[in-house]
Amino acid sequence: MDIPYTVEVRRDTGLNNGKIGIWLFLASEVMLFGALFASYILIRTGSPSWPRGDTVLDYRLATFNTIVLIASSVTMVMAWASLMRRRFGTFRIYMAATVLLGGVFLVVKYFEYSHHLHLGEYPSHSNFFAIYYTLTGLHMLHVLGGMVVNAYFWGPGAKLWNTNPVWFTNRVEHSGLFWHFVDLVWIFLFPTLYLL
Amino acid sequence: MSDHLATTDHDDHAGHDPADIDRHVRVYIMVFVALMVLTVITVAVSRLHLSVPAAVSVALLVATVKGGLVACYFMHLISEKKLILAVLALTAAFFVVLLALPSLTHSNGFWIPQAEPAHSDDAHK
Amino acid sequence: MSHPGTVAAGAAHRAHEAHHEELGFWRKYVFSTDHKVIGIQYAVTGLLFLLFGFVLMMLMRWNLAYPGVPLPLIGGLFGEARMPGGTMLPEFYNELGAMHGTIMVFLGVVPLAVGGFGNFVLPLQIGAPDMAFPKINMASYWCLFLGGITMLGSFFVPGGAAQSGWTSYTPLAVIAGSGQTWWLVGMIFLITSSLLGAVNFLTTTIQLRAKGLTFMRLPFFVWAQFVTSFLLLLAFPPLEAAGVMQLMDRVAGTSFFMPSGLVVSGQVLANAGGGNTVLWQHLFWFLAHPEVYVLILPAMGIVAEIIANNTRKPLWGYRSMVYSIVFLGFVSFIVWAHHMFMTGMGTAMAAFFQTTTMIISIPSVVILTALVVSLWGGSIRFNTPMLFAISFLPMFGIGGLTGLPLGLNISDIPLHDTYYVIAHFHYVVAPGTIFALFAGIYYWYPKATGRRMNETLGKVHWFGSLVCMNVVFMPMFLVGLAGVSRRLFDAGSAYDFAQGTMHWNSVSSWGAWIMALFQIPFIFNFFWSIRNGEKAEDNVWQATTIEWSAPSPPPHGNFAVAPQAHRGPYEYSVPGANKDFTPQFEA
Amino acid sequence: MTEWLGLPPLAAAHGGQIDSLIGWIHVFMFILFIGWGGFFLYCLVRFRKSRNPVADYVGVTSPASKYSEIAVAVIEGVLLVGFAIPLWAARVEGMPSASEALTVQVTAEQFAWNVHYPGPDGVFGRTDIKLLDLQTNPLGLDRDDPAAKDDVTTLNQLYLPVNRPVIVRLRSKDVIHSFGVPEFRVKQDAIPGLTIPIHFIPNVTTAEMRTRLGKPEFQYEIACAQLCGLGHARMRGFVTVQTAEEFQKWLEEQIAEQSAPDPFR
Ligand code: HEA
Ligand code: HEA
Ligand code: CUA
Ligand SMILES: [Cu+2]
Repeated sequence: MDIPYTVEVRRDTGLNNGKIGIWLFLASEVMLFGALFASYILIRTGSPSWPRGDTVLDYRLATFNTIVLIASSVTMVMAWASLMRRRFGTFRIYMAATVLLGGVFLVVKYFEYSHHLHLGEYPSHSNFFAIYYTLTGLHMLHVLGGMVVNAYFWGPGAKLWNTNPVWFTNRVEHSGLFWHFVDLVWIFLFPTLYLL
Repeated sequence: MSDHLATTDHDDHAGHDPADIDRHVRVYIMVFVALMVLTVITVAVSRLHLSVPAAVSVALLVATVKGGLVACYFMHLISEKKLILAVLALTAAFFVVLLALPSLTHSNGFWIPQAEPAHSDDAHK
Repeated sequence: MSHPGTVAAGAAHRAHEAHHEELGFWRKYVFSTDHKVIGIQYAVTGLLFLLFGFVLMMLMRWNLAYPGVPLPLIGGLFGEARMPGGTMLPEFYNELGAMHGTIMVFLGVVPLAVGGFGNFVLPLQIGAPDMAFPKINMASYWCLFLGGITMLGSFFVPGGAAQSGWTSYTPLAVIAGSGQTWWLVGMIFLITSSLLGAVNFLTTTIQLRAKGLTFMRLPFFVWAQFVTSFLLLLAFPPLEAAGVMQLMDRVAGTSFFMPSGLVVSGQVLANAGGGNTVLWQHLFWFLAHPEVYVLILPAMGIVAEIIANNTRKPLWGYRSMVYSIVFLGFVSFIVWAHHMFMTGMGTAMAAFFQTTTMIISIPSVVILTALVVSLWGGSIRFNTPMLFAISFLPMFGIGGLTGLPLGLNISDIPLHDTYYVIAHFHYVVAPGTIFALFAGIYYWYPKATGRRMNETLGKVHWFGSLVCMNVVFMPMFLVGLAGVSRRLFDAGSAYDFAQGTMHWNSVSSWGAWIMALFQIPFIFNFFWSIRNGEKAEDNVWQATTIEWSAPSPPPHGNFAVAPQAHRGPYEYSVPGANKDFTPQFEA
Repeated sequence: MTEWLGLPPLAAAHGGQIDSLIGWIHVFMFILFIGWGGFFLYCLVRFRKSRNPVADYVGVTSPASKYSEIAVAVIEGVLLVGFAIPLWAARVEGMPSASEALTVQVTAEQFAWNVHYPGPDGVFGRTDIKLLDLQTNPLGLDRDDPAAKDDVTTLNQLYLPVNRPVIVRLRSKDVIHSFGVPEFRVKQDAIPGLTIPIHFIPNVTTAEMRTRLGKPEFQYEIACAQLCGLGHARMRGFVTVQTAEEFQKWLEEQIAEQSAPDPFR
């Protein structure tokens, strides 16, 4: 007996396994970042003074990164849509763009970090920087993880397209869900850390 | 229709015939534009240096709208199955609990609120 | 329908022989993706850690019974840094205590109850060929393994393992030695393992249920695992985040949990300050309260299965049990601060958390009542699984009831952080959960191996364990009521008010050591029966749930023909039927 | 009514309420346990296989169990709303006024209790981390501050007058400790970064408790209840409850002694 509903959907739930799995995983991610946001609130409200993000961080870089990440979300969803239209070539282009945009994000982040480290603004500098590095660092790891998965589907993983296109499309959809989630987290991180 | 992937039994995502996908793509582009506009708005508002409560409310409101757009359209939550929405509702409830209860408990403590640091006011700077 | 199992076996072999025979030893038994193999890996790992945790505790019990007296015979083995001249130092005691708690909870019970029983039994019970994501399942086990190795390894780092209690309260844990860093890294592995497992269990239960197996026809065990997985999924991530923050505080010098102006032994700490100590407690207990239900719910599930089977009648009040367990899972997320009543909680929040704590006791009462009432009208067989399962009921009763005075914060004032708390929760986890797990092992062993465990040895094991558990833990209530704090390496011998309780400590200790002797028949039985146990047919216990339709042991893929559920899970002694059980899987 | 539970002797005014709640809840627990346990044992005997070879598909039909569950819920509710919540409110909100009460500051550290009395002026002298010296000045009290002139500090010795409300302001220098005095039914974590006031009225002097218990050596002990490191088991302090006159005398002696110029300075 093979494991059912890896590709086809189950009648009563209307879903396949991967879809449920990825959403459950994202639910746990919500709680992970939730705990960090809760800590942020408690520490910030408990401290006598707290710097406004844009006085210590470069909000222009972050704005640029926001745009990059949102754009990568769009290319991601376009990659999936291309598969739905059975246009494998376009899929490859969009997927490559997604991974590259992720790369741009990381490069910008790299400059941002090294700038602060240069100024001696280590995590131990203040609670602001502590939470800044923790939140953005964790987020960055997620970007990296998403890029690895996407690169896999762009490269070796794409072989599945020839044997089971539906399954492949589902997988791309699920990795897309993760990617959008990472984007979504950034959408909240951006104002909390850089603007407020 | 054969050049389109229609997953068996797929009655969500409204079938995904070519016209559908094309319509989706148009929606994605619109969402993209909206997200860009909203990003510009948040940044612009933050330049106005509103008072903290106002700035926080605006920023979080805009972020919520942006997040909502991503979740609903890019992540297809708008047409997702009930089961997943239920899981997310549960998660959202506990997320709120996690955000709210520690702060509430903290503000309800019967300790002396502005505790002077035990020994010196500015031992560290 | 004669024997669906045999048919299943034949066909399964035909279908799968081809490519599964090729799997080498490593892929088949070590890096396996078969839920049954993984389940057994989990279970054995869990058992070994339980034993290890028990050994740690027996060492501690020496110093509690005879504070300051050198440990005879083996005392010299632990080195001068830990037991100079065989006398236990407080740092060693604290090390043992923190690791006993951590190992028992995260490396003993969770892997056995959730990883072991969940993996082995759940897919079989819902008629699935495997878990929904076999590779993730394997990854989950190996994360646990890494976490376990990290925890064990930490005993060998300079300064020894973590010493700040399983709760790892800050600032103590932040200024502690390097063992704490290992503890944090280990916890991150263990949490990741549980999260992967939880996603898998939930998806499997939702998606891979056999045809006809609606949610209200699920065995209670499956429900228990289902709710447990939700708890793991949503409660563990905050501790992961907190673990990362504590790690940052330790290695990167941040101050998430470190307030300003700390002075340790006259030295001002070089932290930035401004952190919030109580925040750690919130994040820890946000997990750790649901975690205690993670420890108990699978146990309740196992007990329910065994009671239904051995009373030969349906569980009484199945529906109300299901509603209760779901409700319990939900409420368990909003009671956590009852562990923090003494941190300076104001009236409003104290009232809130006391109220939720009282509310959450009600579903437990409903479930326990249903299980007890299920006995009425049965035709009760007292085999080993059943003996352990029924002992669970009053033992959990004692543990649960003594949770009530702790849950009201006025009565918690004198009891908080005393041995009363230790006694309370050991009654629920040791003669509670551990007994249920023993019951489950005796019950499903034939399914996993094709042979039964020896009944006589089993009964000896049961009797000795039941008596000893009470000898160990009952005196702790008295010690606690007298006001003696927990985590005292000398059992409080420095305090005058504790003098009247010192003799109870030796009673407890002797209970624990004698209990260890009574585990020998079990360990022997466990390994001996693999080859020499009495051969068991596929449905040894004449049970009704779907796992018993598979061959024992089930082949890869479990069933050749997808099984179907035709009725509820516990149709025993149906009036007019020709035998006293009407399995779910029989048309 | 709580001797049977083995609680320590009681020596604070509010303790009676706590004890009776503990007593009643245990009675409630015993009744439940005996009730359920009796039924349980009866079932095991009555419905064993040899006595009852054929099980009954339906089982219990009487609604008694439902009523008992409702009763449990109601009793828990009564204990909660009737006792626990109001008593807690009294504990944390009924802070006596500073004029009628004696205020003491207790600062925990690894592994000792530093007690600090404000003296007759009622004002705690300034403390500064820079003056802190482990041996001679563990609190870092600035003796040059006028308010500190009449301050009294002791190590591990808390002297209290009987029958007068006391406010103990708890703090900690390093890690979390917990201030517990079993006879007073008092326990409160001392958390670094926070100052937490608790209050109680000791109502039995040490001398009286000695005669009452027939133990001439008896002392009230402060027991640290929260794991705080290696010395957790040895973090023991003493409380001496005296009559108002004795206490006043003690305090004056201490002031005289401690405000004397320090020959080493
Ligand atoms: C499996 C684990 C488990 C379970 C199920 C519970 C169940 C409960 N616990 Fe417990 N608890 C722990 C594990 C558990 N606990 C641990 C590990 C700690 C300490 C952690 C630490 O500090 O290190 C702790 C500590 C703890 C505290 C903090 C104490 C302190 O530090 O001061 C509190 C306070 O509210 C509490 C309350 C409760 C309550 C109200 C329940 C309720 O859910 C109980 C409800 C159950 C009943 C009311 C029983 C009903 C049954 C019957 C009536 C049937 C009887 C049957 C027969 C006689 C046949 N627990
Ligand atoms: C699941 C959780 C669990 C379990 C099962 C136990 C089991 C036991 N515990 Fe523990 N305990 C904790 C969780 C647990 N404990 C925690 C969380 C703490 C608090 C730590 C802290 O302060 O931070 C604690 C603290 C604690 C203390 C207090 C220490 C202190 O405060 O100073 C004591 C004291 O006696 C104690 C004793 C025991 C004893 C005698 C057992 C016995 O019941 C053990 C019995 C064990 C078995 C019966 C195992 C049998 C296993 C086998 C036979 C395996 C066979 C193997 C194969 C077949 C391969 N424990
Ligand atoms: Cu101080 Cu324990
Ligand atoms: Cu709890």
